[in-house]
Amino acid sequence: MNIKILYFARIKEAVNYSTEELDLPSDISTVTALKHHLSQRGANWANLFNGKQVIRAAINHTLVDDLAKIQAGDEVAFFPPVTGG
Amino acid sequence: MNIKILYFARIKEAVNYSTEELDLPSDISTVTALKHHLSQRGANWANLFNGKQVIRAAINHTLVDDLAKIQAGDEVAFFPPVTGG
Amino acid sequence: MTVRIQIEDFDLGYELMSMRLAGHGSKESIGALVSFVGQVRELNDGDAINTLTLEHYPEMTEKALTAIENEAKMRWDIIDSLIIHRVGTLKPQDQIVLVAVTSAHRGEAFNACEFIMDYLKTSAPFWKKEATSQGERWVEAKLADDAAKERWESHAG
Amino acid sequence: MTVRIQIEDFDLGYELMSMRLAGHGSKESIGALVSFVGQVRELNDGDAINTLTLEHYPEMTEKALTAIENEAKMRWDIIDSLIIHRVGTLKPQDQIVLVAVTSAHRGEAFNACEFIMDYLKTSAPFWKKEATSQGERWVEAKLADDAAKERWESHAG
Repeated sequence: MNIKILYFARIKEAVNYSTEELDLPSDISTVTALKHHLSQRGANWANLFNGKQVIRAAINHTLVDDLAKIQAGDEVAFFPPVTGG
Repeated sequence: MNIKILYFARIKEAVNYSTEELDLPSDISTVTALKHHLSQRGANWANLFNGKQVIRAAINHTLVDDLAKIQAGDEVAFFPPVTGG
Repeated sequence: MTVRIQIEDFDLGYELMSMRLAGHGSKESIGALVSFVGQVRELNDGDAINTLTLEHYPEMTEKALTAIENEAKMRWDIIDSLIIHRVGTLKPQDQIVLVAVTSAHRGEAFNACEFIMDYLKTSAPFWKKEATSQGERWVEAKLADDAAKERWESHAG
Repeated sequence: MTVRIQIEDFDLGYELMSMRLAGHGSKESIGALVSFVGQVRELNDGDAINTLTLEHYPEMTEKALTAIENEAKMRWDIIDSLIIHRVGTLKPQDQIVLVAVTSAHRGEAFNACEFIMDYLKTSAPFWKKEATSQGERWVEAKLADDAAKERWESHAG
Protein backbone atom coordinates (compact mmCIF):
# COMPACT_ATOMS: atom_id res chain seq x y z
CA MET A 1 0.00 0.00 0.00
CA ASN A 2 1.10 3.54 -0.70
CA ILE A 3 1.78 6.01 2.07
CA LYS A 4 3.46 9.36 2.34
CA ILE A 5 6.17 9.98 4.94
CA LEU A 6 7.32 13.37 6.24
CA TYR A 7 10.41 14.10 8.32
CA PHE A 8 11.01 17.15 10.48
CA ALA A 9 13.78 18.95 12.35
CA ARG A 10 16.88 16.91 13.20
CA ILE A 11 15.39 13.81 11.58
CA LYS A 12 14.87 15.65 8.31
CA GLU A 13 18.48 16.80 8.48
CA ALA A 14 19.72 13.27 9.22
CA VAL A 15 17.84 11.56 6.38
CA ASN A 16 18.47 14.59 4.21
CA TYR A 17 15.03 14.93 2.76
CA SER A 18 11.66 16.02 4.03
CA THR A 19 9.16 13.79 2.29
CA GLU A 20 8.83 10.56 0.35
CA GLU A 21 6.16 8.33 -1.15
CA LEU A 22 6.54 4.70 -0.14
CA ASP A 23 4.93 1.45 -1.31
CA LEU A 24 4.77 -0.42 1.97
CA PRO A 25 4.99 -4.26 2.15
CA SER A 26 1.62 -5.61 3.24
CA ASP A 27 2.91 -7.01 6.55
CA ILE A 28 3.82 -3.55 7.81
CA SER A 29 0.76 -2.10 9.46
CA THR A 30 1.89 -0.24 12.59
CA VAL A 31 4.21 2.65 13.39
CA THR A 32 6.54 0.25 15.18
CA ALA A 33 6.77 -1.95 12.10
CA LEU A 34 7.36 1.05 9.85
CA LYS A 35 10.15 2.30 12.11
CA HIS A 36 11.75 -1.13 11.98
CA HIS A 37 11.36 -1.22 8.20
CA LEU A 38 13.07 2.17 7.85
CA SER A 39 15.89 1.12 10.21
CA GLN A 40 16.89 -1.52 7.62
CA ARG A 41 17.92 1.12 5.11
CA GLY A 42 21.48 1.49 6.39
CA ALA A 43 23.55 2.74 9.29
CA ASN A 44 22.16 6.26 9.23
CA TRP A 45 18.58 5.01 9.29
CA ALA A 46 19.35 2.34 11.87
CA ASN A 47 20.72 5.03 14.20
CA LEU A 48 17.52 7.01 13.90
CA PHE A 49 14.93 4.26 14.05
CA ASN A 50 16.44 1.54 16.25
CA GLY A 51 14.37 2.72 19.20
CA LYS A 52 17.19 4.35 21.15
CA GLN A 53 16.16 7.87 20.16
CA VAL A 54 12.73 9.23 21.01
CA ILE A 55 10.98 9.73 17.67
CA ARG A 56 7.38 10.87 17.75
CA ALA A 57 4.89 10.01 15.04
CA ALA A 58 1.75 11.59 13.67
CA ILE A 59 -0.72 9.97 11.30
CA ASN A 60 -2.82 12.33 9.22
CA HIS A 61 -1.80 15.28 11.44
CA THR A 62 -2.66 13.65 14.77
CA LEU A 63 -0.05 12.54 17.31
CA VAL A 64 -0.12 8.76 17.74
CA ASP A 65 1.77 6.16 19.70
CA ASP A 66 3.84 3.40 18.13
CA LEU A 67 1.00 0.86 18.21
CA ALA A 68 -1.13 2.98 15.87
CA LYS A 69 -2.26 1.32 12.63
CA ILE A 70 -1.18 2.62 9.26
CA GLN A 71 -3.59 2.49 6.34
CA ALA A 72 -3.21 3.04 2.62
CA GLY A 73 -3.07 6.71 1.74
CA ASP A 74 -1.98 7.81 5.21
CA GLU A 75 0.39 10.68 5.78
CA VAL A 76 2.87 9.54 8.42
CA ALA A 77 5.22 12.08 10.01
CA PHE A 78 8.32 11.42 12.12
CA PHE A 79 9.87 14.07 14.32
CA PRO A 80 11.76 14.65 17.57
CA PRO A 81 9.92 15.74 20.73
CA VAL A 82 8.45 19.17 20.06
CA THR A 83 10.02 22.36 21.41
CA GLY A 84 7.68 25.23 20.52
CA GLY A 85 6.30 27.97 22.70
CA MET B 1 -3.21 57.47 75.43
CA ASN B 2 -3.92 59.20 72.17
CA ILE B 3 -4.57 57.28 68.98
CA LYS B 4 -5.93 58.08 65.55
CA ILE B 5 -8.74 56.01 64.05
CA LEU B 6 -9.62 55.79 60.34
CA TYR B 7 -12.79 54.29 58.86
CA PHE B 8 -13.23 53.10 55.28
CA ALA B 9 -15.93 52.07 52.82
CA ARG B 10 -19.28 51.02 54.32
CA ILE B 11 -18.00 51.61 57.85
CA LYS B 12 -17.03 55.17 57.01
CA GLU B 13 -20.52 55.69 55.58
CA ALA B 14 -22.17 54.18 58.66
CA VAL B 15 -20.26 56.24 61.23
CA ASN B 16 -20.41 59.21 58.88
CA TYR B 17 -16.85 60.33 59.20
CA SER B 18 -13.49 59.04 58.09
CA THR B 19 -11.10 59.88 60.89
CA GLU B 20 -10.96 60.85 64.54
CA GLU B 21 -8.43 61.41 67.29
CA LEU B 22 -9.26 59.53 70.48
CA ASP B 23 -7.90 59.64 74.03
CA LEU B 24 -8.20 56.00 74.95
CA PRO B 25 -8.82 54.83 78.56
CA SER B 26 -5.71 53.08 79.81
CA ASP B 27 -7.39 49.68 80.21
CA ILE B 28 -8.02 49.46 76.43
CA SER B 29 -4.95 47.94 74.85
CA THR B 30 -6.13 45.55 72.11
CA VAL B 31 -8.19 45.78 68.92
CA THR B 32 -10.91 43.67 70.57
CA ALA B 33 -11.11 46.07 73.50
CA LEU B 34 -11.21 49.08 71.19
CA LYS B 35 -14.04 47.54 69.16
CA HIS B 36 -15.98 46.92 72.37
CA HIS B 37 -15.29 50.48 73.51
CA LEU B 38 -16.63 51.89 70.22
CA SER B 39 -19.70 49.64 70.35
CA GLN B 40 -20.79 51.51 73.53
CA ARG B 41 -21.34 54.74 71.59
CA GLY B 42 -24.94 53.97 70.60
CA ALA B 43 -27.09 51.71 68.45
CA ASN B 44 -25.33 52.54 65.21
CA TRP B 45 -21.90 51.79 66.66
CA ALA B 46 -23.15 48.70 68.46
CA ASN B 47 -24.39 47.31 65.15
CA LEU B 48 -20.98 47.80 63.57
CA PHE B 49 -18.72 46.69 66.39
CA ASN B 50 -20.68 44.01 68.26
CA GLY B 51 -18.71 41.29 66.48
CA LYS B 52 -21.48 40.11 64.15
CA GLN B 53 -20.02 41.88 61.15
CA VAL B 54 -16.56 41.08 59.87
CA ILE B 55 -14.51 44.23 60.44
CA ARG B 56 -10.84 44.10 59.62
CA ALA B 57 -8.25 46.22 61.37
CA ALA B 58 -4.86 47.62 60.47
CA ILE B 59 -2.40 49.22 62.87
CA ASN B 60 0.11 51.61 61.34
CA HIS B 61 -0.78 50.35 57.83
CA THR B 62 -0.35 46.65 58.53
CA LEU B 63 -3.25 44.20 58.72
CA VAL B 64 -3.61 42.80 62.23
CA ASP B 65 -5.90 40.40 64.03
CA ASP B 66 -8.11 41.41 66.96
CA LEU B 67 -5.58 40.37 69.59
CA ALA B 68 -3.07 42.94 68.35
CA LYS B 69 -1.85 45.48 70.93
CA ILE B 70 -2.53 49.18 70.52
CA GLN B 71 0.06 51.70 71.63
CA ALA B 72 0.05 55.46 72.09
CA GLY B 73 0.36 57.27 68.77
CA ASP B 74 -0.90 54.34 66.69
CA GLU B 75 -3.01 54.80 63.60
CA VAL B 76 -5.79 52.22 63.80
CA ALA B 77 -7.98 51.62 60.72
CA PHE B 78 -11.29 49.74 60.56
CA PHE B 79 -12.71 48.49 57.28
CA PRO B 80 -14.78 45.71 55.70
CA PRO B 81 -13.07 42.79 53.91
CA VAL B 82 -11.21 44.20 50.92
CA THR B 83 -12.57 43.91 47.37
CA GLY B 84 -9.91 45.27 45.02
CA GLY B 85 -8.43 43.74 41.88
CA MET C 1 9.36 45.42 41.48
CA THR C 2 7.09 48.38 40.85
CA VAL C 3 3.76 49.46 42.34
CA ARG C 4 1.64 52.28 40.96
CA ILE C 5 -1.71 53.49 42.32
CA GLN C 6 -3.34 55.93 39.94
CA ILE C 7 -6.61 57.46 38.82
CA GLU C 8 -5.71 57.58 35.12
CA ASP C 9 -5.81 54.61 32.74
CA PHE C 10 -2.65 52.77 31.67
CA ASP C 11 -1.39 51.71 28.24
CA LEU C 12 -1.34 47.92 28.47
CA GLY C 13 0.77 47.38 25.35
CA TYR C 14 3.38 49.91 26.44
CA GLU C 15 3.63 48.53 29.99
CA LEU C 16 4.05 44.96 28.80
CA MET C 17 6.58 45.85 26.13
CA SER C 18 8.61 47.75 28.73
CA MET C 19 8.59 44.72 31.05
CA ARG C 20 9.47 42.34 28.24
CA LEU C 21 12.43 44.36 26.94
CA ALA C 22 13.78 45.41 30.34
CA GLY C 23 16.92 43.72 31.55
CA HIS C 24 18.46 43.69 28.08
CA GLY C 25 22.02 42.49 28.44
CA SER C 26 21.60 41.38 32.04
CA LYS C 27 22.59 37.99 33.40
CA GLU C 28 19.06 36.66 33.69
CA SER C 29 17.39 36.45 30.31
CA ILE C 30 13.64 37.06 30.10
CA GLY C 31 11.85 34.22 28.31
CA ALA C 32 8.34 34.55 29.75
CA LEU C 33 5.91 37.36 30.53
CA VAL C 34 2.64 36.53 32.28
CA SER C 35 0.08 39.25 32.85
CA PHE C 36 -3.35 39.68 34.34
CA VAL C 37 -5.73 42.52 33.54
CA GLY C 38 -8.89 42.99 35.58
CA GLN C 39 -11.59 45.11 34.03
CA VAL C 40 -15.02 46.41 35.04
CA ARG C 41 -17.67 43.89 33.99
CA GLU C 42 -20.69 45.23 32.13
CA LEU C 43 -22.91 42.96 34.23
CA ASN C 44 -22.35 41.89 37.82
CA ASP C 45 -24.67 39.60 39.78
CA GLY C 46 -27.20 40.06 37.00
CA ASP C 47 -27.37 43.86 37.04
CA ALA C 48 -26.01 46.33 34.51
CA ILE C 49 -23.12 48.32 35.97
CA ASN C 50 -23.14 52.06 35.35
CA THR C 51 -19.98 52.90 37.27
CA LEU C 52 -17.58 51.24 39.67
CA THR C 53 -15.85 53.41 42.27
CA LEU C 54 -12.68 52.25 43.99
CA GLU C 55 -11.79 53.63 47.40
CA HIS C 56 -8.47 52.81 49.05
CA TYR C 57 -6.31 53.57 52.10
CA PRO C 58 -3.53 55.59 50.51
CA GLU C 59 -0.93 55.33 53.28
CA MET C 60 -1.32 51.56 53.40
CA THR C 61 -1.92 50.51 49.79
CA GLU C 62 1.54 50.77 48.33
CA LYS C 63 3.08 49.15 51.40
CA ALA C 64 0.66 46.22 51.19
CA LEU C 65 1.28 45.68 47.47
CA THR C 66 5.05 45.94 47.84
CA ALA C 67 4.93 43.30 50.60
CA ILE C 68 3.02 40.98 48.24
CA GLU C 69 5.58 41.51 45.46
CA ASN C 70 8.43 40.82 47.88
CA GLU C 71 6.79 37.59 49.01
CA ALA C 72 6.35 36.48 45.37
CA LYS C 73 10.00 37.29 44.65
CA MET C 74 11.06 35.15 47.62
CA ARG C 75 8.91 32.21 46.55
CA TRP C 76 9.72 32.08 42.84
CA ASP C 77 12.65 32.76 40.59
CA ILE C 78 11.18 35.78 38.83
CA ILE C 79 13.00 38.65 37.18
CA ASP C 80 10.59 41.54 37.72
CA SER C 81 7.01 42.36 38.62
CA LEU C 82 4.66 45.28 38.09
CA ILE C 83 1.36 46.13 39.78
CA ILE C 84 -0.78 49.02 38.54
CA HIS C 85 -4.07 49.53 40.34
CA ARG C 86 -6.53 52.28 39.54
CA VAL C 87 -8.75 54.14 42.02
CA GLY C 88 -11.66 56.51 41.52
CA THR C 89 -14.72 56.07 39.34
CA LEU C 90 -14.55 53.71 36.36
CA LYS C 91 -16.94 52.61 33.60
CA PRO C 92 -17.70 49.14 32.26
CA GLN C 93 -14.77 47.66 30.30
CA ASP C 94 -12.32 50.08 31.93
CA GLN C 95 -9.10 48.48 33.12
CA ILE C 96 -8.87 48.23 36.92
CA VAL C 97 -5.62 46.42 37.58
CA LEU C 98 -2.56 45.06 35.81
CA VAL C 99 -0.19 42.51 37.30
CA ALA C 100 2.75 41.51 35.11
CA VAL C 101 5.64 39.18 35.92
CA THR C 102 8.74 38.27 33.91
CA SER C 103 10.96 35.22 34.37
CA ALA C 104 13.31 32.99 32.43
CA HIS C 105 10.79 30.13 32.25
CA ARG C 106 7.02 30.23 32.25
CA GLY C 107 6.10 28.24 35.36
CA GLU C 108 7.62 30.79 37.74
CA ALA C 109 5.87 33.74 36.10
CA PHE C 110 2.46 31.99 36.04
CA ASN C 111 2.68 31.09 39.71
CA ALA C 112 3.94 34.49 40.84
CA CYS C 113 1.32 36.39 38.82
CA GLU C 114 -1.58 34.35 40.17
CA PHE C 115 -0.15 34.51 43.70
CA ILE C 116 0.07 38.31 43.54
CA MET C 117 -3.54 38.56 42.34
CA ASP C 118 -4.83 36.18 45.01
CA TYR C 119 -3.10 38.15 47.75
CA LEU C 120 -4.05 41.51 46.29
CA LYS C 121 -7.70 40.41 46.34
CA THR C 122 -7.57 39.55 50.03
CA SER C 123 -4.90 41.79 51.58
CA ALA C 124 -4.68 45.11 49.74
CA PRO C 125 -6.93 47.90 51.07
CA PHE C 126 -9.27 48.56 48.16
CA TRP C 127 -13.07 48.64 48.26
CA LYS C 128 -15.44 48.65 45.32
CA LYS C 129 -18.82 50.32 45.14
CA GLU C 130 -21.07 49.67 42.15
CA ALA C 131 -23.67 52.02 40.78
CA THR C 132 -26.17 49.74 39.04
CA SER C 133 -29.62 50.01 37.54
CA GLN C 134 -30.80 48.92 41.03
CA GLY C 135 -28.93 51.67 42.89
CA GLU C 136 -25.57 51.83 44.66
CA ARG C 137 -24.06 48.93 46.57
CA TRP C 138 -20.73 47.94 48.07
CA VAL C 139 -19.25 44.86 46.44
CA GLU C 140 -19.13 41.97 48.91
CA ALA C 141 -15.90 40.08 49.52
CA LYS C 142 -16.02 36.55 48.12
CA LEU C 143 -15.28 33.37 50.04
CA ALA C 144 -13.76 32.08 46.80
CA ASP C 145 -11.05 34.74 47.12
CA ASP C 146 -10.14 33.59 50.61
CA ALA C 147 -9.98 30.02 49.33
CA ALA C 148 -7.76 31.10 46.43
CA LYS C 149 -5.34 32.72 48.86
CA GLU C 150 -5.33 29.75 51.21
CA ARG C 151 -4.13 27.45 48.43
CA TRP C 152 -0.75 29.20 48.57
CA GLU C 153 -0.41 28.73 52.29
CA SER C 154 -0.04 24.98 51.92
CA HIS C 155 2.47 25.34 49.07
CA ALA C 156 6.16 25.42 49.64
CA GLY C 157 6.40 27.50 46.45
CA MET D 1 -11.13 30.64 19.83
CA THR D 2 -8.52 31.79 17.35
CA VAL D 3 -5.22 30.32 16.17
CA ARG D 4 -2.71 32.16 14.01
CA ILE D 5 0.62 30.85 12.74
CA GLN D 6 2.69 33.60 11.18
CA ILE D 7 6.17 34.74 10.28
CA GLU D 8 5.58 38.41 11.08
CA ASP D 9 5.55 39.90 14.57
CA PHE D 10 2.30 40.76 16.39
CA ASP D 11 1.22 43.89 18.23
CA LEU D 12 0.76 42.69 21.80
CA GLY D 13 -1.15 45.76 22.99
CA TYR D 14 -3.57 45.63 20.08
CA GLU D 15 -4.22 41.90 20.42
CA LEU D 16 -4.92 42.15 24.14
CA MET D 17 -7.13 45.21 23.80
CA SER D 18 -9.15 43.40 21.12
CA MET D 19 -9.61 40.38 23.40
CA ARG D 20 -10.52 42.56 26.37
CA LEU D 21 -13.14 44.64 24.56
CA ALA D 22 -14.63 41.79 22.53
CA GLY D 23 -18.00 40.51 23.59
CA HIS D 24 -19.28 43.99 24.41
CA GLY D 25 -22.98 43.70 25.18
CA SER D 26 -22.93 39.90 25.31
CA LYS D 27 -24.38 37.83 28.15
CA GLU D 28 -21.04 36.82 29.61
CA SER D 29 -19.12 39.83 30.84
CA ILE D 30 -15.33 39.81 30.61
CA GLY D 31 -13.71 40.61 33.96
CA ALA D 32 -10.31 38.93 33.52
CA LEU D 33 -7.67 38.69 30.82
CA VAL D 34 -4.64 36.46 31.39
CA SER D 35 -1.87 36.37 28.83
CA PHE D 36 1.46 34.69 28.28
CA VAL D 37 4.18 35.96 25.96
CA GLY D 38 7.19 33.81 25.20
CA GLN D 39 10.23 35.55 23.80
CA VAL D 40 13.68 34.57 22.55
CA ARG D 41 16.12 34.64 25.46
CA GLU D 42 19.41 36.47 24.93
CA LEU D 43 21.22 33.64 26.70
CA ASN D 44 20.25 29.96 26.71
CA ASP D 45 22.16 27.25 28.55
CA GLY D 46 24.97 29.74 29.05
CA ASP D 47 25.51 30.72 25.41
CA ALA D 48 24.59 33.95 23.65
CA ILE D 49 21.84 33.38 21.10
CA ASN D 50 22.28 34.96 17.68
CA THR D 51 19.09 33.65 16.10
CA LEU D 52 16.35 31.17 16.86
CA THR D 53 14.65 29.42 13.93
CA LEU D 54 11.25 27.80 14.33
CA GLU D 55 10.24 24.99 12.01
CA HIS D 56 6.74 23.53 12.09
CA TYR D 57 4.44 21.03 10.36
CA PRO D 58 2.02 23.37 8.63
CA GLU D 59 -0.81 20.92 7.93
CA MET D 60 -0.82 19.76 11.55
CA THR D 61 -0.04 22.88 13.58
CA GLU D 62 -3.34 24.70 13.46
CA LYS D 63 -5.26 21.49 14.04
CA ALA D 64 -3.16 20.67 17.13
CA LEU D 65 -3.54 24.15 18.60
CA THR D 66 -7.28 24.25 17.95
CA ALA D 67 -7.64 20.91 19.75
CA ILE D 68 -5.83 22.35 22.76
CA GLU D 69 -8.09 25.42 22.80
CA ASN D 70 -11.17 23.21 22.60
CA GLU D 71 -9.98 21.12 25.51
CA ALA D 72 -9.37 24.27 27.60
CA LYS D 73 -12.84 25.54 26.73
CA MET D 74 -14.36 22.24 27.90
CA ARG D 75 -12.46 22.26 31.19
CA TRP D 76 -12.95 25.89 32.26
CA ASP D 77 -15.61 28.53 31.97
CA ILE D 78 -13.69 30.84 29.68
CA ILE D 79 -15.09 33.37 27.23
CA ASP D 80 -12.45 33.38 24.49
CA SER D 81 -8.88 32.34 23.75
CA LEU D 82 -6.21 33.37 21.27
CA ILE D 83 -2.98 31.65 20.25
CA ILE D 84 -0.46 33.39 17.99
CA HIS D 85 2.72 31.44 17.25
CA ARG D 86 5.50 32.68 15.04
CA VAL D 87 7.70 30.57 12.75
CA GLY D 88 10.87 31.37 10.84
CA THR D 89 14.03 33.05 12.09
CA LEU D 90 13.85 35.29 15.15
CA LYS D 91 16.32 37.41 17.13
CA PRO D 92 16.83 37.70 20.89
CA GLN D 93 13.92 39.48 22.61
CA ASP D 94 11.62 38.82 19.65
CA GLN D 95 8.17 37.60 20.62
CA ILE D 96 7.60 33.89 19.81
CA VAL D 97 4.15 33.12 21.10
CA LEU D 98 1.11 34.77 22.66
CA VAL D 99 -1.62 32.91 24.52
CA ALA D 100 -4.47 35.07 25.85
CA VAL D 101 -7.63 33.96 27.64
CA THR D 102 -10.64 35.97 28.81
CA SER D 103 -13.19 34.95 31.42
CA ALA D 104 -15.62 36.47 33.92
CA HIS D 105 -13.40 35.63 36.92
CA ARG D 106 -9.64 35.27 37.12
CA GLY D 107 -9.18 31.66 38.25
CA GLU D 108 -10.60 30.21 35.04
CA ALA D 109 -8.43 32.38 32.79
CA PHE D 110 -5.24 31.63 34.75
CA ASN D 111 -5.84 27.89 34.59
CA ALA D 112 -6.82 27.84 30.93
CA CYS D 113 -3.87 30.00 29.85
CA GLU D 114 -1.31 27.88 31.67
CA PHE D 115 -2.98 24.68 30.44
CA ILE D 116 -2.80 25.86 26.83
CA MET D 117 0.90 26.70 27.19
CA ASP D 118 1.73 23.38 28.85
CA TYR D 119 0.00 21.43 26.08
CA LEU D 120 1.41 23.62 23.33
CA LYS D 121 4.91 22.91 24.66
CA THR D 122 4.41 19.15 24.46
CA SER D 123 1.87 18.54 21.68
CA ALA D 124 2.14 21.21 18.99
CA PRO D 125 4.56 20.44 16.12
CA PHE D 126 7.18 23.18 16.47
CA TRP D 127 10.94 22.71 16.66
CA LYS D 128 13.53 25.28 17.65
CA LYS D 129 17.07 25.55 16.35
CA GLU D 130 19.46 28.00 17.96
CA ALA D 131 22.39 29.68 16.28
CA THR D 132 24.78 30.49 19.14
CA SER D 133 28.32 31.64 19.56
CA GLN D 134 29.12 27.88 19.76
CA GLY D 135 27.41 27.03 16.45
CA GLU D 136 23.95 25.73 15.56
CA ARG D 137 22.01 23.29 17.70
CA TRP D 138 18.49 21.94 17.99
CA VAL D 139 16.83 22.82 21.28
CA GLU D 140 16.21 19.70 23.35
CA ALA D 141 12.76 18.95 24.73
CA LYS D 142 12.61 19.35 28.52
CA LEU D 143 11.40 16.75 30.98
CA ALA D 144 10.02 19.68 32.99
CA ASP D 145 7.59 20.34 30.14
CA ASP D 146 6.29 16.77 30.22
CA ALA D 147 5.86 17.09 33.98
CA ALA D 148 4.00 20.38 33.56
CA LYS D 149 1.58 18.73 31.15
CA GLU D 150 1.06 15.70 33.36
CA ARG D 151 -0.15 17.86 36.24
CA TRP D 152 -3.33 18.55 34.26
CA GLU D 153 -4.00 14.90 33.67
CA SER D 154 -4.73 14.30 37.35
CA HIS D 155 -6.94 17.39 37.59
CA ALA D 156 -10.67 17.24 37.14
CA GLY D 157 -10.41 20.86 35.91
